[in-house]
Amino acid sequence: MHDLTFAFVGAGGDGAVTAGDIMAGVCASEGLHVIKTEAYGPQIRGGESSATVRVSSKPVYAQADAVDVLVVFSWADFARFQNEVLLATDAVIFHESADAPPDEMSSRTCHAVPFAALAREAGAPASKNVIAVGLLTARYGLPLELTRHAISRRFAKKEAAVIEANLRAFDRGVIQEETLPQTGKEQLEYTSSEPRLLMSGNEASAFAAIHAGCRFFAGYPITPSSEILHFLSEWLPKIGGSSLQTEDELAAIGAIIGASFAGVKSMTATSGPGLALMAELLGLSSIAEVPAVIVNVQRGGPSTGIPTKSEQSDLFHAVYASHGDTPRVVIACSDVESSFHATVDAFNMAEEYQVPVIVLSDQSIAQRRETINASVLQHEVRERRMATPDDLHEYRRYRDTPDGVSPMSVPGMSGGMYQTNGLEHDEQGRPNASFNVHEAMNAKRYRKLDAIAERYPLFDRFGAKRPEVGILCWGSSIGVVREAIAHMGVEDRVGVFAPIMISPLPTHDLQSFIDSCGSLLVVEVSYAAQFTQHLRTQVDLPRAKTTVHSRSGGKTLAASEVEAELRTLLTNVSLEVLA
Amino acid sequence: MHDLTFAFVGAGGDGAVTAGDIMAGVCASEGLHVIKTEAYGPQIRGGESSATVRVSSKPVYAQADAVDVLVVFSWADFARFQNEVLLATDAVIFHESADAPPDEMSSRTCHAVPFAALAREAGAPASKNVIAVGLLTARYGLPLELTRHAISRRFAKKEAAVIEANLRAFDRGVIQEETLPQTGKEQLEYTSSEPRLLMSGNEASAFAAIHAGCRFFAGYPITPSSEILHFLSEWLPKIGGSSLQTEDELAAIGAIIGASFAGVKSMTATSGPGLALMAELLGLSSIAEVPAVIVNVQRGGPSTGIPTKSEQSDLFHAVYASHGDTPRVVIACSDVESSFHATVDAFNMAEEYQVPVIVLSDQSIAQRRETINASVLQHEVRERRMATPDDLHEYRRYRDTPDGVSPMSVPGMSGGMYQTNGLEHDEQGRPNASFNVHEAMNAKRYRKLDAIAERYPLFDRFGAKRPEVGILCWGSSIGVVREAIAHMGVEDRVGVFAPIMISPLPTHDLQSFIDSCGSLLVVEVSYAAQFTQHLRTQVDLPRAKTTVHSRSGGKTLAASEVEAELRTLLTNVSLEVLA
Amino acid sequence: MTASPYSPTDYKTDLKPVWCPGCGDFAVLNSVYRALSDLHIEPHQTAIISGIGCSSRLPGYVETYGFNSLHGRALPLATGMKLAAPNLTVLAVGGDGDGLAIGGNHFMHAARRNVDIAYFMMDNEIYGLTKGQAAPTTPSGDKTKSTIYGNPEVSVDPCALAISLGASWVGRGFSGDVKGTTELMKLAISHHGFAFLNIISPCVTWRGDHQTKELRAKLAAIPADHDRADRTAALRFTSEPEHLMTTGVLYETQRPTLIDEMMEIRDKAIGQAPPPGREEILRVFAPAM
Amino acid sequence: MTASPYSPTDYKTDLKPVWCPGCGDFAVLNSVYRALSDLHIEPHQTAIISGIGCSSRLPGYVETYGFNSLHGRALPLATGMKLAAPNLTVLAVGGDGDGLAIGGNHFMHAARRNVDIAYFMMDNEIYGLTKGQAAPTTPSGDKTKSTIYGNPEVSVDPCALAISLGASWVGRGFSGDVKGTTELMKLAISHHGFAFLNIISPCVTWRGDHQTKELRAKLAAIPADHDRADRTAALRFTSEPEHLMTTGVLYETQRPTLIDEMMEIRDKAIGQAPPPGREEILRVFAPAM
Ligand SMILES: Cc1ncc(C[n+]2csc(CCOP(=O)(O)OP(=O)(O)O)c2C)c(N)n1
Ligand SMILES: Cc1ncc(C[n+]2csc(CCOP(=O)(O)OP(=O)(O)O)c2C)c(N)n1
Ligand code: SF4
Ligand code: SF4
Ligand SMILES: [Mg+2]
Ligand SMILES: [Mg+2]
Repeated sequence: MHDLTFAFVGAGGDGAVTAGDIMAGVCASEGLHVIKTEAYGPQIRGGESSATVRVSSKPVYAQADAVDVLVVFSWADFARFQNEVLLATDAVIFHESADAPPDEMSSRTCHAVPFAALAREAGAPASKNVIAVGLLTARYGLPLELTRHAISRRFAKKEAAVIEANLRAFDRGVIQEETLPQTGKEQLEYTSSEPRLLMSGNEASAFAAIHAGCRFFAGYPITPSSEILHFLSEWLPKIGGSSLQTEDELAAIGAIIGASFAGVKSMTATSGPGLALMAELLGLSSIAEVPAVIVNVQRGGPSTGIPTKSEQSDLFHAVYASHGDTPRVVIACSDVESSFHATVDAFNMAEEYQVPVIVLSDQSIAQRRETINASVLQHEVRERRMATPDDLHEYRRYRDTPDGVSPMSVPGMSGGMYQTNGLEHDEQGRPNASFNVHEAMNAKRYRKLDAIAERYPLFDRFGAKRPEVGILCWGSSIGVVREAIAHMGVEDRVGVFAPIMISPLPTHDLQSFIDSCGSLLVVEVSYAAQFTQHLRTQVDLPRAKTTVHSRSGGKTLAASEVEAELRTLLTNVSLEVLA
Repeated sequence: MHDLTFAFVGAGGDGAVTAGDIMAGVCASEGLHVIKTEAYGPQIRGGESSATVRVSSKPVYAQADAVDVLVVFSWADFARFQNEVLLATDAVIFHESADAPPDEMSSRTCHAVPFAALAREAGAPASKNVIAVGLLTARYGLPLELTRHAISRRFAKKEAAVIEANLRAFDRGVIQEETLPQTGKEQLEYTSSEPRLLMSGNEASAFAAIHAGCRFFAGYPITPSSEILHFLSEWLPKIGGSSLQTEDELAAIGAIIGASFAGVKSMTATSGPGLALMAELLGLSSIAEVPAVIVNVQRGGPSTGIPTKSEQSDLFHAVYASHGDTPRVVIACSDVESSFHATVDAFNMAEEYQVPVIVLSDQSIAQRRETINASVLQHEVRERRMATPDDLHEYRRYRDTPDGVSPMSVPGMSGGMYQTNGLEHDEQGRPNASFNVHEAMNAKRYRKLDAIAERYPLFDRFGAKRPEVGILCWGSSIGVVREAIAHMGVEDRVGVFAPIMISPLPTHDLQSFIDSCGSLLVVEVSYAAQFTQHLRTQVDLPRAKTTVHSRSGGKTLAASEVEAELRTLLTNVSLEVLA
Repeated sequence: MTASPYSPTDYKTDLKPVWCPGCGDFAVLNSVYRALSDLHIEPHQTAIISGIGCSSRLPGYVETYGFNSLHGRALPLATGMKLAAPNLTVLAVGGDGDGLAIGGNHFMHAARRNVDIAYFMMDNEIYGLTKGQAAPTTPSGDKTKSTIYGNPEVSVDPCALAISLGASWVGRGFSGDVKGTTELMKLAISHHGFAFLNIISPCVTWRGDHQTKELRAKLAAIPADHDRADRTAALRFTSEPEHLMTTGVLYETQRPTLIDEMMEIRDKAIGQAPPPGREEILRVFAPAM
Repeated sequence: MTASPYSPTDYKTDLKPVWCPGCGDFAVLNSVYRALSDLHIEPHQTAIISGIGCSSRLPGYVETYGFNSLHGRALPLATGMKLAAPNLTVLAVGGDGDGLAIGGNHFMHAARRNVDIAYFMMDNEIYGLTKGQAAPTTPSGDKTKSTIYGNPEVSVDPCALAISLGASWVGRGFSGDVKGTTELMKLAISHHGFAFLNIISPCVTWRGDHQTKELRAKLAAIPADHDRADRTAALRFTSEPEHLMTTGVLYETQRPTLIDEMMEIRDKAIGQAPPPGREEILRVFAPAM
């Protein structure tokens, strides 16, 4: 086996999530590719939980549709994760022997393991999960010593006795494995290599901010974006920056506009409800041309919706919210690595073009942990176009220029003083209500988007050159689509175009891709098909040859959903060919 | 002459606006059709001002492009209104003789009138404007007695001496008229009929709310919508309702959601910046399915923009704002009368379908005063679908129904208790994070929009049946387009389709109109062409045969702009025909 | 006291609380059940509105009309509800972050307007639902997820704030003391005007059990001889360090409520005259002739 | 006092104020020019941030860095600016509606955090720019465009509120008294922490000339022997009817400011150690082995 997905499911206190952490850590330091996700029940804490760890010797782009190896501490809890934990047909199950499998499991390979009893024996009654880790480590050929070490590190803060007990539990699990029937194909085949980092999308965005030179962060906690606030409030003070937890999201974006006006690269992070509250100040950043970066981690909507689950339904608000004609940039993240690059690009665009930039991430990539190599966390950093002494001579803050960007002065620059506002204004920034100035300034502000579209026509394009079926998708759906195509082995018949720039869209490349495809499939996780509708505003998407796979969030997009659509479309194509 | 536009321009204290009021009132009570607008300089108060009064014996749909009769108390101030007060080529000008006309007026018919001196003579030095009214009343054949009466009414609150002086001033103006050269074509030809009411769009919306049964209003002042707050805070208490000026717009929409939840028809009114702040609570109204009516009077944007001038650029925010998939209805007003009907329809839809409804008006129609007959201010009023005793038996607040509407209980109904929220929820309203429920509830909520689109496929359609050129426009642009077509006399070659329902759009009729047109012209007042882009999400608008006339607000859309586009398009058509 | 037509359990919904085992909010919920029962409150004549947070889940567990609205927005909704249906018993509940951070402005204006509702703030000195960031009530210096170097800000005493903002009834309770809290809730609900009850309700998950112990230590009942009408004295019991956890009724006064004002305005508007009809209203638009 | 490098007129921009003839804000603007000049303030080291309103137009008329932002949002912008550039002199200005209605929550938290800025509230007891609706400061009973039956709400005293919310310097001035207001502005700007100055600035257009007269009548300078450190005494000068228009410095205290806290946090975070490089930060993500 080159690609295995483990899952642990249990009640609060069973330590399912810890087990997942340990396995993920071990595999990452073996140089394997790992994607780890967690799921919780409605209870705020201490309720049922599950951890899913995909491990592979080759790069992986999404969590797997199904689980190959399942550890169940309690079947009742397993039942609560029907949408999160789906079993592969040949899945192997290790369950608490005290808890007999339900009938629907009768056809499956179930190994009863007395996790509780063994843990008690080992003198670590709370460590059923460590027993399980030992068992799986042995059975799937993961390095025993390394894992033992990981366990002692894990409990390092506890007293020696606790560590001892857990190591005994681990060894007990290893021994237990031998007592279980072999099926032969258990070993995970890989050659260990350089350890990889384990990072979440939120952490990648936060690290990207530091990389890009962000030295001020203001934010208000909100799931699933709070990790960005946590990370930056720890690290910014260490590098001469600062972070402020504001009273609400209005204050958060207000504070970064103020800080950015003062010349410091600034960012805020939020999720849908917070982004909704920022609509008016987004417009201020746009008209006053003050750089601002807003990371928005999408969750299930509308309204409070489903805070802990993923959806791609903040696109409309990100692209179209705020009254008036309000230019802004929207860029998407599709996985952990791209969360880093998109965030640095966001700063580059915001600073160079003096526009607000919204980075759209979503819960599924923001909170999953993925392996990544430090070496890929590199990206060019660009700076604000500051006013030169020449510019400052009879300085006009909003001087109309070919690309719409006016050199900017910041407090502290003598001779750079200007008074700005959210009113329509002339080149000096003076309030002006005449049509001519308004039209000229709208043109100036929108011209910056043309320049950005030129410089940043960002998109992912892979698969067939002249696709029988062309897939259009964005964000976290891209990885799933990639997995689906690979799984079906139709790289030569199916092509994918996924804009990274959501607004302005890479219209030209997008249209030629569309025109080059036999038929089209749009894949997105939004009931209202926001991505599809947005595309239509900019390109012609022939309704006759387009299929739209759009549905609500609340469960992860599965490769199988895409495969099903592709099978139909590809057979239709074949049929046409025959006809 | 059947159609004349008068304008008065002066400094603060010259009484230009009062003169306009008096003339508009007299003409309205003569049963003429009147549209009156005002414009002010940047100064908060006491600065230059202008009043424009269009008077016609036939219905009029917009203010005229140009002024036929101009009264200038000060040329300096006139210069400040270049965008607002455009002169017809054959315009007749009456100016303060103490203030000589600038050179560019040399070619025009200018009558010097010693307004100031005459006013002093009459013993009413502050009443230059009344002199002017007397002069115009005499010259253009308006009823002298009626106007005298109007003037005494106007100053009724002042002491007798003041009234006397102003009547003297009026008579002095009448006499002065005889001293001025005649040109023959001055008389306004009309036969007087029933007096008409004079109403602004804001007043029409406020009155509509009362008509529709609204008994609670909450709002925060903002130009150009505050008149709605003023009117309802005066009248609601008289009819057993109440009005609350809140601390901000978040509280305003929050309060109406609360009041509506309690069973009372409720409304708020605002302009762009306030609508921007309401984005999050809009989503709450949508997911909790609590009826809410939000009147948004558009002004120049983005951000604070140009608060006193009109634009059609809040469409994006109204239709697409708020995170997640958030169904809402957006309906447009195109003039004063339609402000009444759209607002009543908004209540009908909000109440029957339990959705938030945004009424999009704009400054140009909300603040202009138009003549209207009381008889047209009638509109069917529909009620909320309340829970019946049957429904209350094992009541499910969000029962899934064919049209998506679930009978609603309100506090006070015993057995109707339910606990709702902004989280995704099941039929009972219980928080639920599962995909199946989320998908079903999204479908239920969006199904209501299908039902609404069925029941309210509202649009204006006029002009040619099979148009050589088809015009697509909305809101305040409709009247201007109508005037342009009439002025060119091309009703048989040009057809117009103007959706009143902006979202959901009357897609079917819209598409067949588009398909039936030789070429298409979109007319809108938005730099980013928001209406055009929005149309593209729902219908196919062939780029090849479509011309988009979209520009910033800040000056009123002129019929001449539309006529210029039409001339080009119609000749192209003719050429094609020849070719 | 005559027997109530409703027992506390009659107010229970069949929804299981999502709260962590040991959360102080369970006890608050019990006090709500008892207070409603003791006051013979008609479930269908009652509405409970909350914002967002662990504590704001409470309305889902009470069989009255309920609305778990948006973060910080409970009070605007409650105000609109009360104005629309003055006979309704309207309760607002929520967390310290909900009411003092994002909802602070509504708190200020609801208190000033003396809206006739009771507002229970479940104060755990932390953001619970979002997993442990500092709230305006978090003591200075405390380490939280968002203040790992210690909370730099001075913490707010919700009662001091409420008194300053003009609340006409202000009290403090401790969730652990169900009986005492119940009595305070009954007084708050019965008060004519804006009644603010700060309920110390420990968060075992993000503040740890030690919080409960520490709080208990600080708790002290307000002296029997305290004059509730004395604003300055009341403020002393909220501002001086040793009094920070004084429970009981701290302040009480009577002044016109928002509903009183609404009635007075209607009276000024038409008094006993019949409401104007369509024609009368339209007359406003007839050109003044 | 050494001669200032800048005369008051050096701070004038060439933009003509939009204010009505006779508006109190003209005098406030003059006081700003004088205060900046007297304090030798470097124009390019200064930023003035406002919200929206007649009064909020002020930054456009002062030759420093200026930002006429959004209604109610001056303080968040000012806070971010100060944190980003601690050496900047940051002033926030605006109206009573801007700061107390829509901006109330930011006022509360900026005061609590003791942000190192001076905040001048130009208080005309009305919404001027929107043509005369009631503000939180409008006296009860007054008829305005939005309260034609008389304002039902009790009005807020901005100074009382500021003291309650934790402002470390609170004063009140009258725009008509340019000299006095200038001195108060100088003290406010020089204060280390959040300094709130309420400036009574009549609106001749929507409150009429009578307002100015009435206000003048109520004005009284605070007694010389008033102890600024005495919070209770200060509150008395803002709460008791006869003192509602007491001008002067009402309250002053010293406590750590937001910038002090920021510096302390940086110190706790690394002290004198060199800032961490990329590798050190990335080490956080290395699997714990
Ligand atoms: C507009 C918005 N911002 C942020 C959040 C995230 N959020 C949910 S609850 C909460 C604070 C919870 O603290 P508190 O109000 O004290 O309630 P508790 O959970 O402690 O009972 C936050 C920040 C949200 N739901 N909406
Ligand atoms: C979000 C938003 N809501 C409402 C308005 C309209 N508005 C502009 S200024 C203002 C209040 C003005 O009063 P104040 O702040 O006291 O300033 P003043 O004009 O009296 O100096 C309002 C409500 C706005 N610009 N933005
Ligand atoms: S997190 Fe804290 S407040 Fe929330 S339920 Fe758990 S214990 Fe209660
Ligand atoms: S309206 Fe009032 S506050 Fe505004 S400028 Fe005029 S006088 Fe000053
Ligand atoms: Mg809390
Ligand atoms: Mg004011």
